[in-house]
Amino acid sequence: MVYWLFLAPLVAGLVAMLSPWRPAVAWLGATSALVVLVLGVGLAVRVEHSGPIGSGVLRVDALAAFLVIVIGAVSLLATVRSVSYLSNEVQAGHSTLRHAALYSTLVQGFIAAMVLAVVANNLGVLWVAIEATTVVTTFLVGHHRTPAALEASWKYIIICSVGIAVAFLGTTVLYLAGVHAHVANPLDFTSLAAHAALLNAPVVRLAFTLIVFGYGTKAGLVPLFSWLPDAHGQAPAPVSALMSGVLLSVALSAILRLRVIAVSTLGPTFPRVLLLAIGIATLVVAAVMLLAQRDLKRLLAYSSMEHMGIMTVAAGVGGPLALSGVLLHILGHGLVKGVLFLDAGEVLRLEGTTRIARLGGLLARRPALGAILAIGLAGLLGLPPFSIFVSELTMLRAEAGAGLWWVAAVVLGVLAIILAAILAHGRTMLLGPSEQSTRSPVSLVAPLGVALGAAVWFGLVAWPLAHLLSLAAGIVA
Amino acid sequence: MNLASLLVGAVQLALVVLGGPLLLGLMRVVRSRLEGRVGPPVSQPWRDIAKLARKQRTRPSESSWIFAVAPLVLVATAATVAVLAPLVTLAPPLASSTDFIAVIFVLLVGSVALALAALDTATAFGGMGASRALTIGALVEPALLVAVLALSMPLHSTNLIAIVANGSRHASTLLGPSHLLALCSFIVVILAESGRLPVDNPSTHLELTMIYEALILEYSGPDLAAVTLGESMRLAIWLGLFVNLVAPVGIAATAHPLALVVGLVALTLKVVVVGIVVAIFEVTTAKLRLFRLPELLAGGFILAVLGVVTGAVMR
Amino acid sequence: MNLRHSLQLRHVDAGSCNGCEIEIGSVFGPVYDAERIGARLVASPRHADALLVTGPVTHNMASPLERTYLAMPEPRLVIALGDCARDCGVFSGGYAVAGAVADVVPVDLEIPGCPPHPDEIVSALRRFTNR
Amino acid sequence: MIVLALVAGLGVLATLTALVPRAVRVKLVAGLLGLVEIVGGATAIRVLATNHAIVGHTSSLVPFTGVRIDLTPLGALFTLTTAVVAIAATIHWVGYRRHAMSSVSLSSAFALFVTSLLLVPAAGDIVTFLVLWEVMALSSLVLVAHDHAKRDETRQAAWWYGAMTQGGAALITLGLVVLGGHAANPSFSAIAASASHLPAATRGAVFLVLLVGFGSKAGLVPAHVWLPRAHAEAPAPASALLSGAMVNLGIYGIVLARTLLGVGATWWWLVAGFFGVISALYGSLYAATSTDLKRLLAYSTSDNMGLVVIGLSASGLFAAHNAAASSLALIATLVLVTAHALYKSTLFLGAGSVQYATDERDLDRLGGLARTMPVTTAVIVVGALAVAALPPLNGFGAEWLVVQSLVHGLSGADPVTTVATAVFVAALALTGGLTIVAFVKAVGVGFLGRARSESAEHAREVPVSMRIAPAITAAACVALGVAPGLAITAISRASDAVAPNRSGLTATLSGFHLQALRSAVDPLALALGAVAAALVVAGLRRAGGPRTGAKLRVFEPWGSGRAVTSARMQYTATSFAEPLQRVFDDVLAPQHDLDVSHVLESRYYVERVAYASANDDIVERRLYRPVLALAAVLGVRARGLANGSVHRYLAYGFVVLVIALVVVS
Amino acid sequence: MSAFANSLASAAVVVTVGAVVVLWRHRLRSIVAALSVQGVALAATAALLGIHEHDRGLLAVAGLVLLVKAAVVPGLLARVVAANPGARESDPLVNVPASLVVAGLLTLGAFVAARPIVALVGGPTGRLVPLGLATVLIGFFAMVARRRAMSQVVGLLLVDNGIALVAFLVTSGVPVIVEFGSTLDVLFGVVVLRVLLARLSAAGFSDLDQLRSLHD
Repeated sequence: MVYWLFLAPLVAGLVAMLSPWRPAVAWLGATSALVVLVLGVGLAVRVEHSGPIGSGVLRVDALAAFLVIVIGAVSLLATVRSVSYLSNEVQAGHSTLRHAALYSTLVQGFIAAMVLAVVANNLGVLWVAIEATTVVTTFLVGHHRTPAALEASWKYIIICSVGIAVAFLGTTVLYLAGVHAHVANPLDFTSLAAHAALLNAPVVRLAFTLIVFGYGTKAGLVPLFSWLPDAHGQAPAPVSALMSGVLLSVALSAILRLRVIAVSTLGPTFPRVLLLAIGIATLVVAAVMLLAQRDLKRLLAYSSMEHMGIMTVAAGVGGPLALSGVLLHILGHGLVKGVLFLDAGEVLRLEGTTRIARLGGLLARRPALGAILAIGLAGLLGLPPFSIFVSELTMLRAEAGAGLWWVAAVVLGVLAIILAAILAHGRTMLLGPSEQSTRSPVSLVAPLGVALGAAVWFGLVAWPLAHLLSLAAGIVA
Repeated sequence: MNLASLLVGAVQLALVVLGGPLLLGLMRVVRSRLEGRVGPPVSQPWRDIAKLARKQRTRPSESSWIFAVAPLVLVATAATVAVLAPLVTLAPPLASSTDFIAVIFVLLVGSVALALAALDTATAFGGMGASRALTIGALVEPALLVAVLALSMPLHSTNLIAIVANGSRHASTLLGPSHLLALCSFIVVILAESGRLPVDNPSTHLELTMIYEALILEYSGPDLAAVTLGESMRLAIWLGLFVNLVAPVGIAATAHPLALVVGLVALTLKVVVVGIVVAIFEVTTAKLRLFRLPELLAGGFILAVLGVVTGAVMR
Repeated sequence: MNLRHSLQLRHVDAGSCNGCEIEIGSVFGPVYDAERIGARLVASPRHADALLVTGPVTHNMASPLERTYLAMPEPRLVIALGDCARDCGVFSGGYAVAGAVADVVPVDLEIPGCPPHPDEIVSALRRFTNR
Repeated sequence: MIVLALVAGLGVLATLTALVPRAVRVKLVAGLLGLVEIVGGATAIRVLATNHAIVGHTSSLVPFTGVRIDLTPLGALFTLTTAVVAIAATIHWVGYRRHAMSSVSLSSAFALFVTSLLLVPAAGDIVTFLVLWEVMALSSLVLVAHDHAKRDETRQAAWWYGAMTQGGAALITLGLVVLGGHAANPSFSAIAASASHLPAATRGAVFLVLLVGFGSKAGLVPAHVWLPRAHAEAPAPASALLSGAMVNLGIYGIVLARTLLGVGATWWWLVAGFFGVISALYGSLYAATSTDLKRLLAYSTSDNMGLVVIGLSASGLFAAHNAAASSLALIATLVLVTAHALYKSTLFLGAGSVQYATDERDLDRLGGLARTMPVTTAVIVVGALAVAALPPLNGFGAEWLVVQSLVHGLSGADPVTTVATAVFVAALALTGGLTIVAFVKAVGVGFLGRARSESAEHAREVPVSMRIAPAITAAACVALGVAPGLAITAISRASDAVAPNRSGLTATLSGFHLQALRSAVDPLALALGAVAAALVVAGLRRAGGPRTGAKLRVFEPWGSGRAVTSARMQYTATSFAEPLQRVFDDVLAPQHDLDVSHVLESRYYVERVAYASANDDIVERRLYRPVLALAAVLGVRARGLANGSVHRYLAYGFVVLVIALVVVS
Repeated sequence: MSAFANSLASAAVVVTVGAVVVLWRHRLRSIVAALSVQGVALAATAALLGIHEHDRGLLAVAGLVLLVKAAVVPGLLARVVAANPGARESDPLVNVPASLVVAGLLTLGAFVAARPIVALVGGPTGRLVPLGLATVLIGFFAMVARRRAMSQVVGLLLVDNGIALVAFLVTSGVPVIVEFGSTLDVLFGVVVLRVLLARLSAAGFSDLDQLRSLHD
């Protein structure tokens, strides 16, 4: 069943590569995402009932199943929107059929790489998968072939490659520790975790630092975060949605898994200090960058940094409660951020700009787009009934419960500043008068609405995720 | 509340209604004499009221029901207080709920009604009077309530009867610094509330210097009679309360007729004395500029605060 | 009309040379003290029983005078004080003069003199206050 | 539990019902909301009547913790108050046909707002509480921003409200999670049980954080800045709810903090009292000097909440030495809260009617409405007299009780408490006086006299539902004013839920009695006496007058004989407040701008004089604006972090990596 | 010290020196050449270790490394450079003398940072780990300090080579499959980068400082 996960993207990708592009191809891509989602749900059910599936290189535990569901859900959203995105691009002449085909192929590769990253039970495979996402998405970022897109993809690949290289160095060092502790399979998560107590502490400390630095780059954490706003700003909207919605979280999940090993070797203090420092730094940077932000897509990108920072801080605190919060946050953030990037893409297509100052009166001019933007921003800012609220609150409770009330205070303070800033930008974009008012097609509103509805559902209702989340959180707590 | 206490209330009311204008007349006479004039008879205010009652009422074309109701409210609130307050006796009707604060606020209703009516006339003078009167009222209030707090400290009760009764029973409390300071503050309050010098010159004809007089420039006939009566009743009540707080001598402890007569005479004498003193003070004082009034009122407030603090220290 | 020892006066200077005003001033001063007979100057025609008009009525003051009269509650009186108020006096025929007080409002009592002696004013007022 | 689920369910249904076609939307949503309000109110009444809390827990909602319900009598009192206000607001809304008041966003936000307001006091743990709290904040934000397309002020108000309410929420969240972190579970009962084991410093810090957080919701100075903006810009039914129900929940929060943390140290309540005094004075001063009707009402809300917090502080201060005074202060506070809810919603609904009829909020452009809008004027007068604490309306009884508790609390007090109490009384008194100025101005300038603008002159009375709605709350103000006994049982049960009631306060139908203090007040008797006296005088007045001719004559206002009297000769709201503004010049620091332009030929001849005076909020100007300016500068500076240079981006990583490697090894 | 140890050390030193040369030289052609030399040295390291440990897999990896890092990747880059043979890193952000000083400091830092590994591994291989780490850091520094896109790519490859050196030294290579994967990934990466390089030069960008249109 695990291998089936790759089949659908593979087929859809091959078809897209080999056949001339037409909407049906894009629909096939959406179907593949749906298959991933359904398989994820199936895997989750099985994992819940009968424990982890598979061993060796690929292994699906509750965490992996959950992340597959997130990948499937956000991919579904992004691929469904890709259909009309590409159609519009092709019709408007911004994109040739060949480019569209390349896009469709790469998106499937992207999905497959992410799925691989989350089901990998092997540090090496994990690294390869994450490196693969970089390689694949570089062209997606550069899809528009404009100088700006080129610049973004250059910065993206250069910065991420350095980061990922450092992660590889960390992986190597960790492997070294495993070898020296005579762990049977020193690249294997499960065996490393099982024998973590035997590993050489200073080496693991070095390895963990390098890995957090490296995968942190892909997760948009300080210090190598600068690719993120550029890439998200230039990539096609569905790609931004995927990158911001899940790619960052996939990278973060790698850190989460490795944190468990670090904690059992080093005790809780070092990983906590490291992750708290990086998380809070990320939060602060995101906050100051949001204060006077001038572009909607960059705003969304920095907001992704903010959320990664929040999750990193909570991961640093650790414990089942905090990690449950982190995982629910991954889902909520993926859905809401996906919706927002797709909405921003539509805004860009219709308004010709994402400059905040030029969007005034959006709510009056394009009620549906404006409303989705408004609701999405509310969700992003951690307001109920969206699940981000519950997950943030859960993380804060965990922080306070661990006696780290100052962490909760810092996070809340930064969040309040960010909220005020985003609210100010939201006011500029959304509110105000407008002469005419245009309706938006259902094909746009419906998927985004459903996604927002799902984000609300997971914030209000425990079923069906609560058990899976607690299982998954138990793995990385 | 029984028949006797109702009767007592009626006596007090009658005293205030009849005596109020006479008090006003008395003060005018004193002023005239000090100015070297004969002055009007003491009964002149009553003569004015009687004449006004038989004149025509006028109403500005822009006014509403507020204008018509205000004089009634002014007199009615004063009358209510006249019945309830411990002026002649300690046994007025509803003695248990004769609260100092309630008395103050009931009288305040009259002031507010008059201020609203003044604004209702749609004239510049009405608005000016209302503005000034209420500004002073707002500044007077802290002094007044803190003074009440100081006066209520010995008993921890704001029941007016209890406070006065306590004074008449334990004369020593009357000489306490807390009590005296509070009463000093009370004097300032009374001068301001009833529009006497140095706060307001009640006999000015210049609209721009007016405070309380400007409120009633539009009233005529029976309305003006009611307003005049009401204001004189309020003056009488304030002075009556003051003298009973200073020296509750002779106040009737029960509703016994003889005690009532004694109380009546005692109150009348005390109020006449205080009225004369106030009139003398008025002649010898210049009116303060409007924007120097806060200094006076702040002084009153500080006296009251000192009263509370010394009261707390002395305990 | 019986005013029962109470006479509130509203004074209107309709164009006077201020001679009469000086006399009015002394009417209410310590020497003649009209207040003792129950007369008082008031600030509003609404409060007044009688309008005390001085001077010839100038064009500019004709309308205000009339309005002041109309603003008074009934019953109301008009006292024309001084010669000018009665027949314009020396100002008769002046370009600014509209006429005597009686030409504008109905006059109930005229007090002659240029200016009238305070005694005369007081005794005139006494006719209303009955004192 | 089931009834509360019903309230929630119906509320959500009403929210979703907003999607039906416009023709039936308002009526349908309002009907459902009415049901929500009635069921909510009835539930609250049942809790108060039986004195039994409704408790429940379900883990199927809200991941990780579930939903926990604990509607104590204290909460029930707030829910009941909200229900009454909400019923009036909903009725008012039905009549409010113009101004796109039937849009989907407004309808659904209104429904959600009302529902969350009703349910917040029923929350039994921190997660449930915060969820409902934030839903309340978010839905009200939509209401505040509703008119955004028309006015820039509305857009600004939306930002201020959103940012400040969330800032407050962040503080509340911090306080609650810190408490929850030390308890066995996040329920309030568990927190209350465990909080006493916390170190005193922690408890004090949490109290402070919660005080500021909830205080900002209650509009306490200096966290009040959102309030005059939001309350003024929201549509009338929403402002009524904001001021009549939502700010109360800020007070509920402070009381909740006390139930969670215990009475605590003296300094807690000195700090709270300080904020209360500042708010009361500041709010009443700005109310007295503002010329915008709704801003005036909003500032008065700050002022009233300041008084409420003074009462709470008194209760906390007296708890150690005088339990009777302490519980009396608490009861007085709750009486004041309910009274405020009623009269302030009356006033806001009335102001909404005025805005509906005239499109004006500026007092200087109103006037003369007493004749054209008699019902609205009458309810406004009732509300104004109530807020001015004049007998026999409900504001009087509340203020009387507060003063009683302060007088009573002096016995046995230490010097600090004594001084604090004197300050409280003085603040109460000055506030009372300023409030009277404010509301005489509001009524006198806004409703009496001559119409000051075209639109005020042509105003017509509003539709019947908009007349009924404020009349309901106004009637409640009168009823609870003359018969305070109607509510006192409920209120003393609510206070019992916080601390055992030892006040000895009894209430007959007509008045309050404090046996121990020998104090009592009987508004009904006062009212009856005054009315009787007024009737007698009215009869005499009728009997008077001239023998012949008309007894009443109508003539133009006396303008010193001028031929033309115009509305502009009247005192304006600005001129009315001018003496007061001069007295408090140093505090208000109004900005004057005098611009004299001379004619070209000679500077001795003035061609034009322009005079502008602005009396904007000094806290906003001196405290918030500099911080915002600093944030803006910081934001612009921070752009340098992402200046486009890939070398710089890599350098961040390089430097951090090298340092990290050296440090870690 | 054995011949193995000596030759291993020499090979490792060549790798690090190759990195320093990249900082030293201005001409892009020389830089790419240095990279190629470094690839050879890296392959030699792997081969030496393979021989020493009798590990065929490692020998195969050595072959792969030789193919990819000494031939294919430099070849790809050389073709880009060939389009503009005189291209120079004429005005680096940090000038050459300073760069070299920094490289020295970084090497010292690498010795400090690698202490835990040296302590754990020890022996002739472990002692050389700092050289690998130094290569990583110098490569990273080259990316920060060099303006040309090509220099940046080379810097990235230096980082990769450094890591590979560390990997060979400490563990005789991570499992072969992973090593294959990572090497292929590097290859893919370089292909992608080459495409981007081509697009950059097509778009007229020669200097990375011209890529400043995206900023806040």
